[in-house]
Amino acid sequence: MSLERIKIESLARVEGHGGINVTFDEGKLKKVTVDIHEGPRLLESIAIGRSPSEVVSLACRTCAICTLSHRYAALRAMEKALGIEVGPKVQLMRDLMHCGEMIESNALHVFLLALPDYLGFPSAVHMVPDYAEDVQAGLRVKRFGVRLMELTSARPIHGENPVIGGFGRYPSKSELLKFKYAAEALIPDAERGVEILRNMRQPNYMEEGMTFMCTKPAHDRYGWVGDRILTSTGEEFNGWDYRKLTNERVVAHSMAKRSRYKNKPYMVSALARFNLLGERLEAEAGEHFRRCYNLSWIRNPMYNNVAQAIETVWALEEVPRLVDKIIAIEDDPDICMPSRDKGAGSAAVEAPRGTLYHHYEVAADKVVGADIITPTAQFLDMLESHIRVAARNLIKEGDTDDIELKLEMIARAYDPCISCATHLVRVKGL
Amino acid sequence: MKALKLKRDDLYTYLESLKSYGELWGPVAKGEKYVYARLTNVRDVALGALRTIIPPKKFFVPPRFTMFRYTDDHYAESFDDVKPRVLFGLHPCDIHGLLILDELFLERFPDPYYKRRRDATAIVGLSCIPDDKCMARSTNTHAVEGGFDLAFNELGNNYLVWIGSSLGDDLVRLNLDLFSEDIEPEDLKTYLAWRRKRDSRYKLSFDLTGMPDIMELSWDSPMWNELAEKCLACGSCSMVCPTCNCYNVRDVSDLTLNSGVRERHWDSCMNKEYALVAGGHNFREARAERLKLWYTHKLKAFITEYGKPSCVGCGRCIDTCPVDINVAEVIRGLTGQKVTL
Amino acid sequence: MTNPFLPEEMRLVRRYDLTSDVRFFQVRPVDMDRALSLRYKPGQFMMISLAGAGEAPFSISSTPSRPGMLEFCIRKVGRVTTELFKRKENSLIGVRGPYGNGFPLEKMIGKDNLIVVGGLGAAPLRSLLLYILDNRDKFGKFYFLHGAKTPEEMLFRKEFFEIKERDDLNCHLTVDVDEKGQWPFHVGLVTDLFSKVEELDPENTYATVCGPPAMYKFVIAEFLKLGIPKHQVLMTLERRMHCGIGKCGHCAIGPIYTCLDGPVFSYWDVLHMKDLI
Amino acid sequence: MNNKPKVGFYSFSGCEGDLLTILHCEDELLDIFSAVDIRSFRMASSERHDDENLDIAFIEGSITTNKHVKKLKVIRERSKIVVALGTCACYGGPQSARLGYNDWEERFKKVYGSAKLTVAKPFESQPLDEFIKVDYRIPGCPIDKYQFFYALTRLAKGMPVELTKFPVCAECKWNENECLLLKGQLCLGPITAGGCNSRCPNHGLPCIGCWGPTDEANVASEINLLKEKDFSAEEIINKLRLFGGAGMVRRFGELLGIKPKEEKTLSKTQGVSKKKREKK
Ligand SMILES: Cc1cc2nc3c(=O)[nH]c(=O)nc-3n(C[C@H](O)[C@H](O)[C@H](O)COP(=O)(O)OP(=O)(O)OC[C@H]3O[C@@H](n4cnc5c(N)ncnc54)[C@H](O)[C@@H]3O)c2cc1C
Ligand code: SF4
Ligand code: SF4
Ligand code: SF4
Repeated sequence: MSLERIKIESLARVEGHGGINVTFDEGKLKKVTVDIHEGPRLLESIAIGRSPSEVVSLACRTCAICTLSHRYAALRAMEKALGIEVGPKVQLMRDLMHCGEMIESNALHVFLLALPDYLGFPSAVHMVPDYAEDVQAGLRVKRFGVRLMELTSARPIHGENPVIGGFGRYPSKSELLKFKYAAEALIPDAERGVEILRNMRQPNYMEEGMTFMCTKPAHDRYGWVGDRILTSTGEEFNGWDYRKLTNERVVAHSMAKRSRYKNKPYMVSALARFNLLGERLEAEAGEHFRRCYNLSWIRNPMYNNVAQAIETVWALEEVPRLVDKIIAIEDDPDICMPSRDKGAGSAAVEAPRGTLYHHYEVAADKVVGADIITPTAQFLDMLESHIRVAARNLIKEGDTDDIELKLEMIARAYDPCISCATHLVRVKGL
Repeated sequence: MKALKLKRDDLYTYLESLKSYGELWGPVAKGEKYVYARLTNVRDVALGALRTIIPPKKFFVPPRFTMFRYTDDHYAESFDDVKPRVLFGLHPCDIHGLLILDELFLERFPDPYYKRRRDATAIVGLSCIPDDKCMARSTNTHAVEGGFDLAFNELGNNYLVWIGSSLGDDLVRLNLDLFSEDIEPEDLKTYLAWRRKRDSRYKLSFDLTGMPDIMELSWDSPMWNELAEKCLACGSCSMVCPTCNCYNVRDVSDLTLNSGVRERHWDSCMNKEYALVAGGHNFREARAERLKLWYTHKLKAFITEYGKPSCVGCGRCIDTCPVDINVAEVIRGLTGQKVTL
Repeated sequence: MTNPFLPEEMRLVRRYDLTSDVRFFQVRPVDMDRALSLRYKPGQFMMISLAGAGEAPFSISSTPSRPGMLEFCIRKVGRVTTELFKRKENSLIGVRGPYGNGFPLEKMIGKDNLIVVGGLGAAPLRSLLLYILDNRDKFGKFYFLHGAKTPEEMLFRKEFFEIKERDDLNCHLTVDVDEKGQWPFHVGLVTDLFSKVEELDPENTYATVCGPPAMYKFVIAEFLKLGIPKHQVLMTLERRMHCGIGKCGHCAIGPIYTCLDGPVFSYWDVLHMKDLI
Repeated sequence: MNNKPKVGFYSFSGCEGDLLTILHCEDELLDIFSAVDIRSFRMASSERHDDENLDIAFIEGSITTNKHVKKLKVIRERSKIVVALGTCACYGGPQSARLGYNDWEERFKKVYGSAKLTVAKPFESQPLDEFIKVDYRIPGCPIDKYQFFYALTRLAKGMPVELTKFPVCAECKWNENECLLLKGQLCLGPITAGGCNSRCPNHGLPCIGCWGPTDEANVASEINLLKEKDFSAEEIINKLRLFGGAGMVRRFGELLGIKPKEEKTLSKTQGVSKKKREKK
């Protein structure tokens, strides 16, 4: 069979609009591109001239799935710019809300978006007749994540409760305890995802070595927030040097910019986090990690699905620990006020799909510079590369049945977030 | 009516006893304001509370509630949240507000949703000292003769407790030992002094005589357009007014499509769609027309019908409207009277 | 206590189209005793309730002189009406009422009557028309003037054609435009028909009008020209209603509620109550 | 197969928060899928039927490229009812916050430089009704799931939908919040469409207007009021524009310092004729 062109107009079961385009020249693979046709929103340029708090509200609108990661990164960057140091309760509450998002996004991806691929269904709804219990388990975990986001941020998506300097309102002790007990009870459900994926044969036609990066937690436990960046090349950077790491550029087939490190594609993701920090995982999550980890994890992006499943277990185990600490601090702190009205700040947090950078410059209480670099923008080149390898291998072996699906699965394993990726731009002084 | 005395110090003990009748609710602080909230801890009650954000009407016509649950074409009445309650701490103006709602909801075609909630609720009044937004003296709603089961009145180190109904008598018997019947001449003096003090505190006062005629004559007054230009049509005034009672009804289907609820929720005549009918004709398109209707209801219609205004002088519209449109402003505009704010 | 908001089950016995968007509905309480004991007056209305769609007020088009049935004539405009149009014969619908004051029949008896109808105004006034015809001997002279936009849009065409043949009333029908040239009667505005009104004793006449809002002004002017006293000029009004029993507030006009104190008003009411029309 | 209404969900430029709000309805998701026949929901399923006719199309996101316009028009032609879902589809969303300032090309260049993009021809973000007729608008950033259910069940039964017409203040009162505007904060509650259950004021935070303006927004009075409270005109207008997008520009452009002249250029560059605009 001779192929002329493979074109996946619009990737399904991913957030945002992207496609895959593979072209051939006389039967030989010519070009592989991941096209991003989501329209540009130029959100950073909208930020210019607005107040820091408006920009935080704007920043989280970059993306609905990782809304709280964006909000978290924006808050941290803004607080650095404005000279605000928040207290421990605020910090713990933010970690709790971050857990909510990780649980929500990872469970959505693992159970509803990725599993149908492994089990051969077009969607999770189609899985119901045969895998009702698993779909239900996935929905329960995801529902918990959504509720936790709602509790901490005021609504499931774009909640406005986390503000610069603190929170509008703190949940009551009894609300928090309800979530603590619910999290404990849900661990077996989350483990179901790990079990199913562990027993699946991971396709390997795309394997290729990768460079990984992730945020180094401020403490020596597993975590998602810190001021330094780790790379699998053994280096460590300051978060504010993120531009050296990401080196963005524009390509013609994409409304999203692309990043490279030392002119090579790299990966950020749960897989990156596990490759770099996996040994730090405690309790059940740690057990699962050690059971599942193997050397393919550094070559095969499909293991990102497994990593996300295990990370969900970790986040559920983390919720009770956080709740106990939050409850121990009785008084709700007032919102911290800025100590200055100008400055610059960068911050990195791990979004479910990888490292996310926000950077702002503020002068006279107005934002004058803004830069957001999303995980998807960073790994698009790596993703494209894996698809190229896969297309080459599959064609070489004449294994071209369902080739679209096979390529799409790789893209999906990255859990890309395309609407995020289309507004990742530095803008200064408009 | 019978009057008893209760020591101030015994108030909390008595409030605790009231819980055996039903849920105890009373004013508690919310920021700088007050709201009626469940008193799980009786010491949460704000005894010096001024007006609550929403008047007690919320207990009898909740902002939103289910009238029926339906399945296919079968309707089942829903009185889910009707339960015995004691409302403690209603000021006289709010009790008058309820008496006005009673006229609307309990007279012709009694409304069972209102009636059941009203029947299940004991009203315990509490005297108050007005602030600069109270106008109850002008509306003659600063004191109560009825409309309560018990009414507490400040009396030095005691409360003077009026029993207003046989239910009130039962409530007293929940902890009879706390009450005493010996009211002494000294007490009357204290009571009268307290009344003088209260009456002297009304900063707002005006004359409502002939208000219907004045409204009629001012129908085309430019004042209405001036107010309309400022009015945000936000509806806050109607939400907080103890005698505003308009509502909408809508059916909300379950996703299964064959069952659902018929629910009722507060509406406001300040809402643009309020008088919109099929075919797109709107009887009160202009904000000025809607404002006129609001104030007609307060200062004209009810007087014509019942001989008293349906404004009870609680001051909530004064406290609430962001652009200072309120009953005092309107009266001032209509009559040229000096209404000091 | 009975719940006045609870709809009563009635069976939809007959329905057919009157025009492209107006349909005739005949309904009957499921309980036959109730059907026979149901009392109402021309000019009153009922709330029709369809679970999932909601409720809306509709004038009763039938006459109490023919008990056992209720008839409505309804234009499809929104939620309730759309749902109602889907209901088949023999299905059950919710109805409550009757509500409103209705026409002051006690005062109208023995008097001359003049009814003027435009468009959908036929819905409430058909009730009065049939009532007078069924009790013809109790009333004096009787004029019925009816205008529609086009022949196709005239409601109850067949019924009115038959009534026109009767010699115990003066019935005149008109249409604004007759494109096909097939209309056998007058073509022009309903006010043209006043030229056919003669020999009424104005002091002893009740004149009733119902139709689109724009029509009232002109028709009332004609009534006054005839010398009919203002308090004997009657009309039915429309307002938004969510309850029908003076609770929801939407139909309030000054101190009155259209649903309780109306929907029938006299021209005198209109004059002394601002905001009525 | 059945007579359930055929429904499609589509999305253009935005954060996909509206469709995600629907995916977040774990408890109701299966009911939704059985109440209507969902023919297209890319975010949830790879199954697609992109050429058949639909009863209802729910569309989120704003229109930002020529390809979008083409796709949007096809959806319109295929669908009996089109519902704009979310503030982006209704008013253009935050990415339309600078509509009428005519600086889009400059901003675009700052971001993408002079690189040639082949994927599509982009332009400044616009709401759906710049290009097609929209039957219903369900605003929100993101939408509220109960409003969506309400609209869905109504439409599934072939009935018209009326959404909340109250501004946020009314719901804010139901929730008995202390009024932040009265406490001197810049709250857009009085002129913002309700339906969110006054989420932000419930948390002690002022409304930022994410549901777009109410039909009757008295913007002039709100601006005057805020000026009295010592906010600058610039600050107020920035806030009003952030989510008000085209809704604000069209209805209150002059108040916000956007001259009608500029608005014409705006529609010319987007290829929308004046006539079409007036029809709406
Ligand atoms: C006393 C009386 C008698 C009547 N008699 C008849 C009669 O005999 N025949 C007849 O056909 N009609 C009659 N009507 C009119 C009828 O009640 C209305 O047309 C009614 O609205 C139809 O209900 P619906 O649910 O189908 O329309 P709705 O769904 O209520 O909508 C109709 C229109 O009303 C407006 N509207 C209503 N509710 C809202 C809302 N919540 N938000 C925004 N807009 C809204 C809109 O413009 C909408 O297009 C009568 C009305 C009254 C008051
Ligand atoms: S009068 Fe004031 S409170 Fe009432 S609607 Fe107008 S602005 Fe709102
Ligand atoms: S806080 Fe905002 S939304 Fe609430 S009443 Fe005040 S102005 Fe309205
Ligand atoms: S209160 Fe305002 S900003 Fe907050 S959710 Fe509602 S509409 Fe959006």
